[in-house]
Amino acid sequence: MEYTLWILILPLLGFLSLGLLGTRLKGKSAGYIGTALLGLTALLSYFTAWQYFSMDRVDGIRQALTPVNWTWMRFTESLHIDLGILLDPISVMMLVVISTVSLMVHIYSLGYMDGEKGFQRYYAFLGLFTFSMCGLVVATNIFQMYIFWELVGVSSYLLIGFYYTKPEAVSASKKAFIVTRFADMFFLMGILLLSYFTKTFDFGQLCDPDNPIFASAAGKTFLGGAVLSWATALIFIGAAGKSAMFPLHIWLPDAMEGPTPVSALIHAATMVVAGVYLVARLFPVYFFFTPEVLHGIAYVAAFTALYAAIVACVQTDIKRVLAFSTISQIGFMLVALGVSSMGTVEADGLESHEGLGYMASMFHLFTHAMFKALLFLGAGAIIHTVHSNEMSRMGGLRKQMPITHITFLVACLAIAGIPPFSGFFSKDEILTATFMFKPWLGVVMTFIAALTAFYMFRLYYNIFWGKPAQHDHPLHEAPKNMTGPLVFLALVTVVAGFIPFGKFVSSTGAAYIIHLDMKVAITSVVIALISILIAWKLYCKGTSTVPAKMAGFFGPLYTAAKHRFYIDEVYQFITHKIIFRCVSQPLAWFDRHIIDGILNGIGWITCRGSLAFRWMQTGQLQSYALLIILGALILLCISLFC
Amino acid sequence: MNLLSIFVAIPVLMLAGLFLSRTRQQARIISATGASLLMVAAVALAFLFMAERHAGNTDAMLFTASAQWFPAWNIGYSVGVDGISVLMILLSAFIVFTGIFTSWNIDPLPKEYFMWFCLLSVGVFGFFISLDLFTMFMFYEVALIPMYLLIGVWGSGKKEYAAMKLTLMLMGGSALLMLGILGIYFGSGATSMDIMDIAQSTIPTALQKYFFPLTFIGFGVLGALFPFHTWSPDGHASAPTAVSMLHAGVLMKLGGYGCFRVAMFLMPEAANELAWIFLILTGISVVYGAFSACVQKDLKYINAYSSVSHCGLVLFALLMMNTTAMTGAIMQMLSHGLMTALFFALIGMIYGRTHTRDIREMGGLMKIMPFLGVGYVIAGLASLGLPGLSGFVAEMNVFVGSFQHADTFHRVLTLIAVTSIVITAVYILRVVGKILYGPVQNPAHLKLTDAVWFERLPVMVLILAIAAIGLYPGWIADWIHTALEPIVSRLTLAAL
Amino acid sequence: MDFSGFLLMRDEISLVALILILLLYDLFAPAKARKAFQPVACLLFVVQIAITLLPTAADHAFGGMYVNTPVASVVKTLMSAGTLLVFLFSKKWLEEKHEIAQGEFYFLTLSTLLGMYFMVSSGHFLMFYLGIELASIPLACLVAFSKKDIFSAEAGAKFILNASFASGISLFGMSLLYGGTGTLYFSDMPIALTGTPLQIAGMILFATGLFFKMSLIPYHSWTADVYQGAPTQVSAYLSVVSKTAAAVTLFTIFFKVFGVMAESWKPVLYIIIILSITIANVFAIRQKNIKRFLAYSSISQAGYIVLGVMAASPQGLTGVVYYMMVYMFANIAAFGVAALVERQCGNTEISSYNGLYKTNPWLSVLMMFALFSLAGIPPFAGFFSKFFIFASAVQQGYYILVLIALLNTIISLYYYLLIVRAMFITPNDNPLPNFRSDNYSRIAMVVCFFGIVLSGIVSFFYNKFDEMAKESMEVCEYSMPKATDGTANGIATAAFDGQTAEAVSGDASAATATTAITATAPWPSTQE
Amino acid sequence: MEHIIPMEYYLVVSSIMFFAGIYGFITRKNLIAVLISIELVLTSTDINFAVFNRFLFPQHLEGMFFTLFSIGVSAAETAVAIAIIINIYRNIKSTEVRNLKNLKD
Repeated sequence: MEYTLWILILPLLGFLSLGLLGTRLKGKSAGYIGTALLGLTALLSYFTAWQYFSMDRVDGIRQALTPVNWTWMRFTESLHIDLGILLDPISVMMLVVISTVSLMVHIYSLGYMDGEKGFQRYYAFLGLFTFSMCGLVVATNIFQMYIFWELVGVSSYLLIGFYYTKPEAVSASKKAFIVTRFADMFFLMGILLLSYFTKTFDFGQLCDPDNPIFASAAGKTFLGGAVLSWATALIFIGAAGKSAMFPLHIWLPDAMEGPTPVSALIHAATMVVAGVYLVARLFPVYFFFTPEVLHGIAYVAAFTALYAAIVACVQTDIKRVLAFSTISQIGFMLVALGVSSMGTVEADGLESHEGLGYMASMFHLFTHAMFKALLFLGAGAIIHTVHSNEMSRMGGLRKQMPITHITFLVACLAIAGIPPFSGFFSKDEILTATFMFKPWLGVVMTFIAALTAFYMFRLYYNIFWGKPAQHDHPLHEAPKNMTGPLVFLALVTVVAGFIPFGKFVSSTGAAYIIHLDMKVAITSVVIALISILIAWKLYCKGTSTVPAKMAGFFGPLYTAAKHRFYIDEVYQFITHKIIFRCVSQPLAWFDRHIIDGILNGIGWITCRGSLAFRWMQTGQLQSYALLIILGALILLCISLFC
Repeated sequence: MNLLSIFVAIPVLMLAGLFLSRTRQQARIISATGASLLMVAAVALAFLFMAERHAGNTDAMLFTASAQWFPAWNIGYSVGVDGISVLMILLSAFIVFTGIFTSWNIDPLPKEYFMWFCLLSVGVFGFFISLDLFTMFMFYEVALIPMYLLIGVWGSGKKEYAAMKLTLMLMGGSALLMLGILGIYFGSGATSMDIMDIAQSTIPTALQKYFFPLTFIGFGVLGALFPFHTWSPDGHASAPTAVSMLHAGVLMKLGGYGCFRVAMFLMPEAANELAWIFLILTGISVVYGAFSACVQKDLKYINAYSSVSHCGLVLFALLMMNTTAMTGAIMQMLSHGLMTALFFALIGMIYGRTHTRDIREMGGLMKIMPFLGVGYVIAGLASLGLPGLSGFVAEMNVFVGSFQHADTFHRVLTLIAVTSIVITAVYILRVVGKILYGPVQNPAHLKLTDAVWFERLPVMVLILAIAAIGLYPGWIADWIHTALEPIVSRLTLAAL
Repeated sequence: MDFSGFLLMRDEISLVALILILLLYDLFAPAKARKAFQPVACLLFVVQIAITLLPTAADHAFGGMYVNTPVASVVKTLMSAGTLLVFLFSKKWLEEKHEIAQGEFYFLTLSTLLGMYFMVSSGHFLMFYLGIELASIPLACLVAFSKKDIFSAEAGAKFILNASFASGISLFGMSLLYGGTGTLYFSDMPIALTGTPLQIAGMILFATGLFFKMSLIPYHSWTADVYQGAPTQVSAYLSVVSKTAAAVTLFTIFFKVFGVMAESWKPVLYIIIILSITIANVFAIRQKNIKRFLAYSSISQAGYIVLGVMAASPQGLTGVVYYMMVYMFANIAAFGVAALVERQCGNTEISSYNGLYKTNPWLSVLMMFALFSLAGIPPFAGFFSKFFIFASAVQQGYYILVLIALLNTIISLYYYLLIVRAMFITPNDNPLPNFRSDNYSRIAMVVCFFGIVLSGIVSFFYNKFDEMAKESMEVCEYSMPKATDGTANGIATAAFDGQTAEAVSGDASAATATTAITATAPWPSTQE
Repeated sequence: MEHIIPMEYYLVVSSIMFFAGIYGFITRKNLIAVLISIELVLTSTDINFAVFNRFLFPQHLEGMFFTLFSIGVSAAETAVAIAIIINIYRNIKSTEVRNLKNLKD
């Protein structure tokens, strides 16, 4: 299956050709070239998926394939970076997701970005991103993943800062890059630690728990902790950075300064789930050797999900709401992974499942990618028309934008977990897995699901219902090349829930039958419906005074949530006040004044030194003679007594 | 004539040609021709070297030649190259080539400028081909002194102060170095100043303990070893563009090169014993340089502190004394050389247009000069270690290699050094954000133009080189591995 | 009677002949012919130099009063060459300022040169004393050459009085040595030297004369004043030729005669070196006058030269001689340029050099090269000479001393660069206008230029000197009747063992130390 | 030979002369007086040479010869010094040492 290489080459080709020759091309044709290449990529991905999943299992287990693996750089005998393609269920699934969403975004952008300056640049960067993201998911070893991890970071940086004349976009892009970079540093440290003790980067070896490398690493400690715990925890910090887990989530809401299709592609569907993918990729390591870290992940993720959901309830910028919703949903995925197991687990009152969480997480990743991209693209269509991100500038748009309205509603229902839309199925699995792990966590997650339904419908009603805002230009439905992707994604969202996902993806590679846990399903649907009802009551007319009252009732909590619990301010404080003021500036000062001052001082003393010997040179000829005779006598003494 | 002597001969001939030249145009043509010849020669050398190695020649040094010079002290003119020297020569040729084009419109006194520049190249190339301690040291000093006038006459800002400081500090280093070299020679009891011959005999460990620090600090001053790095910010900020390029790009590499070729190779026992002191110092360099760069306001200062950080990493990795880390160090030398040269070239071009290097007075330049802007972004990305560009390859070798050290102390230091990648990102993005992006700060800048051909040429050459290393590090890694073998094996042996 | 001794003294005799010819020419030639006095003098001097270049046998004459060795011979050639360069720089100046006294300048200078010849070749303290006095008394006249100039007169007075004072002390030292050993022959004295306090006192007091001539601190105070007050050409002569003679003689006497008392004089030299280099350097930084500046620079250079004496090995001797040659080219070039600039602008302030490069590029470049050479920057010769001097000192184990000297090179580089900065960097709206220097100066400058650039890179000179130094040592050993079983040798061995013990234990240095010991043997005994 | 004056007596005299000369050189205010002090120094050494020769090494005449030459040289020295002092007097109408401080530092 060497042809899978072309999945990487085609977008890269797009990047290079548009990047180098872009200025020679007309904007539109650049877009068409990019889209055409991406179309081919998508076809290849589908073909790959079809071919891969139709292959025979060995002992009931899907085999991982490495059609290409080429040593790129050799560190030591055992440690070398390979560049290759690893095909296994999750990477193939990710390829499909990436190429689908990317293709949709490419098509969508033809309309959305129409008339923008730098069209070529935009498509070039999209190509770069797609290339990097595909490279990331097919990585055969952890270092390859790190390489592409960095590359997606850069493409994200470039795309967020696409409107580089806007200061907000510039600072958002900077923030995104630096925060993720900060996390990547821990990822790198984790890799160093892991590879030092296991002597390999290769996923194939790392994911095999029986491999002797672990036996040797198991007892070792580093700085007082078990090596593997250190390593996996550090790697998770890297994952948390990309996947915007608390407290490293701060870059994601700001990243919405980028063009909306970019947000859809990178900051909703693909790049931000890289962290989830990474944990899933190393799942055996986490599960078998460092279960405490895995559980830690679950708690962090649950907290993040709750936090983001609360914040999402009070945001007024529609993209911000979606951003926090994304954070929350990624929290769901990671919770699922965190609570998952690979063996058989007996839990009270609930059916036993093998690796249900793992499957659920991947499933949710898949469905979420589709409906969140749809939401973002829909939001983009609205912003395209309204020229604003604020809810207050919207309202009653369902008449002007029927297609957008319907597709948006589909997505909202999906994310709220209403059957038969895809989100219902995946979220239900996650909740089930959570209940199995710790019932109280399940309750929390259900609550978050309710919150999700509430804020999504708050959004929905505020945009499409409520009181229309005044506009000085006519509002209209988006052009076809924008609505097309919306419709396509909506269709996918509708049907995706019925995919027998467990047959394709599972923690061990063995086939796995999904069956709904009715108790959990019914509870969650009922709660979701209640939430939607509340949202309808509060926001449908746009005249209700209850929201304001509630804001008053919750007072400090409301204000805090509106300010995202001041996390950004804390960061601002740490970076500007502590790092810049208290570290960098003193260091720079120290360098200029102390170190340099010492050197200048030596110079000064030397220059001044002659004044100390001025008495030698009075101009008086007898003093010279005195010096001579005294000198001679002193030297004589020295020579006599030394 | 020996193949390698060409590298000294060409700049000397250029000097002669420039001496006879009458007009600016002639001076330019001579310099450009000479630099191109150097480039061709360097590439040819690389290919010949490869051919030799393929043919199965496994000598440590190839293309060796030697002639007696001062028999009383067993001084000879002996030359030879291994993979590392070839790479360094390539790097130098690249930077001299691009430097000449960057100085195309130098004013005043173009002829003199190019002459000093050539003298500098004589020193640089001579250093890299030399195997004889004395000759090496001589070329080392030849490379230092032209800096004074190049900065003093053609520089900007506090040029006189900076030039003096730079020259004196580097000469201070070379004073220690001279004693170190003499100590090595007499301590080894060898009957030759040829490094390869001295390596045959051992210097008593008690003596090594004195001469290793001398030699290491001597070279380290040029490699911006903390706390002897302060010449670098002032010097680089004041120097004319091409001189900053050559200085940060190549000259600082002389320091690193000397550190392992002379100090560590010849005194392995002391290297092992004293490495920890220098590891701490270089570790400080790495982090400290990066932090200091974060708050600078002058573009060149930022870059100079970044050089402190990056060159600190070179010495840091060398001191880890295993093949991977040292390979990383050499790669970092190459990478930093190309990258800083690119940075300085671009800064020079930007400065030539805006007449300011204060980042607070610039903004939105990307729109006005897209070519330079894109170049700057690429340089920045290379500097912060983007995969696919040279910085990444080097840094990963350094980090992975350093982490292979069995000692917890070394590994913790490595982790500290790793933090530099974040800080680097901070200051690079800060600059890029301030000067290239955002709204145009100064309306007068709107009238400025983008790069012209003799500015584009060096930028593109450097970017290509950076990408070439970054995309396919395998070939240089092989050369470096082979070349490092004798050095590492000596160091490992000494550690036991 | 055996007249073969005179053949050995070929150099001195040719110089005496030259002086006589010039004297007669100056006295009796018609006024018209006297116009050509200087060219003729220079040409004849070239012939004399050619004579000194002829190979000589290493031997002694007049009962050992006079000793000729290859090194002495080559040093004489060097001194003559330096003098010739000074003459070339003086021509125009003499024509303009001292039309009548042209001849005097030549006789006086050549007389001092003769004295220096004798110093270098002396084998007896009387010979040495006569040489050093012959070298300094006419020099005082030269210093006070500009009769109308009070500075010159003051410098003359300072020089002659201080020189007499120093030579008085030196003479006193000699008398103590005589009293302590009973002989004044260089070759006989070592055997009688046992390190008694009287002998040590004699030695140290005796050395005052040479230290004074080399202007080492604390015997240096006159230097700056005299250099500043004397005509620039004379300062050049003082700083180079006179110092060469003193340095080589210092080496000879300390090595051959007092070699057995190395324990006693090494600490003294150690201190003197450190003082000279360091204090002179810090003084030089502050100077505003180029001649004073060069004076201090030459004091510190003298300190470096003494490092070679300190090494007391064949390599040290080679180092000293080679250093003197390199130093000669550089310093004469610097003084020459200073003289030209002085003639043009009338003062010797460093500020008159501001922006010189713009108007007088060649002069500036020569000056810069000279200064770089003095600072020891490659590829100029100064780098090589410094390296070899340091190497010879390190070979004997003087690491700390060399380190101090090396650190001082940084300071010296600083002040040399100050001049370079003035010429090349400091902006000046009214730099000295472009001027043409006369052809004689030009020839001298060209010679200096090539000397500075080539005498290092071309290893011929150093290697030749090295050969000669070794040969000189071997000759001593060969014609040495008493030394092999004398106690002197034993003491010398002990002294050198002490040195090498703290030094490197490697074979190379041990080997060279052995050479040094065998070479420490005294001069041939010649008492019949 | 018991009537002979012991060597030490001579030496004491010569030492006193030597140091008196040095003292005079350093303290006298007039150049001529300074010059005279130098003569004292030189003469003291002459006495030394002669005495050492006579008492310790009577078999050779090295010391005596040295003394003779030394006397001659000191005469020459004095002549030149006087000439220079006269020149100074011509220029500044003074032979005081304190007037010779133009060159310093």
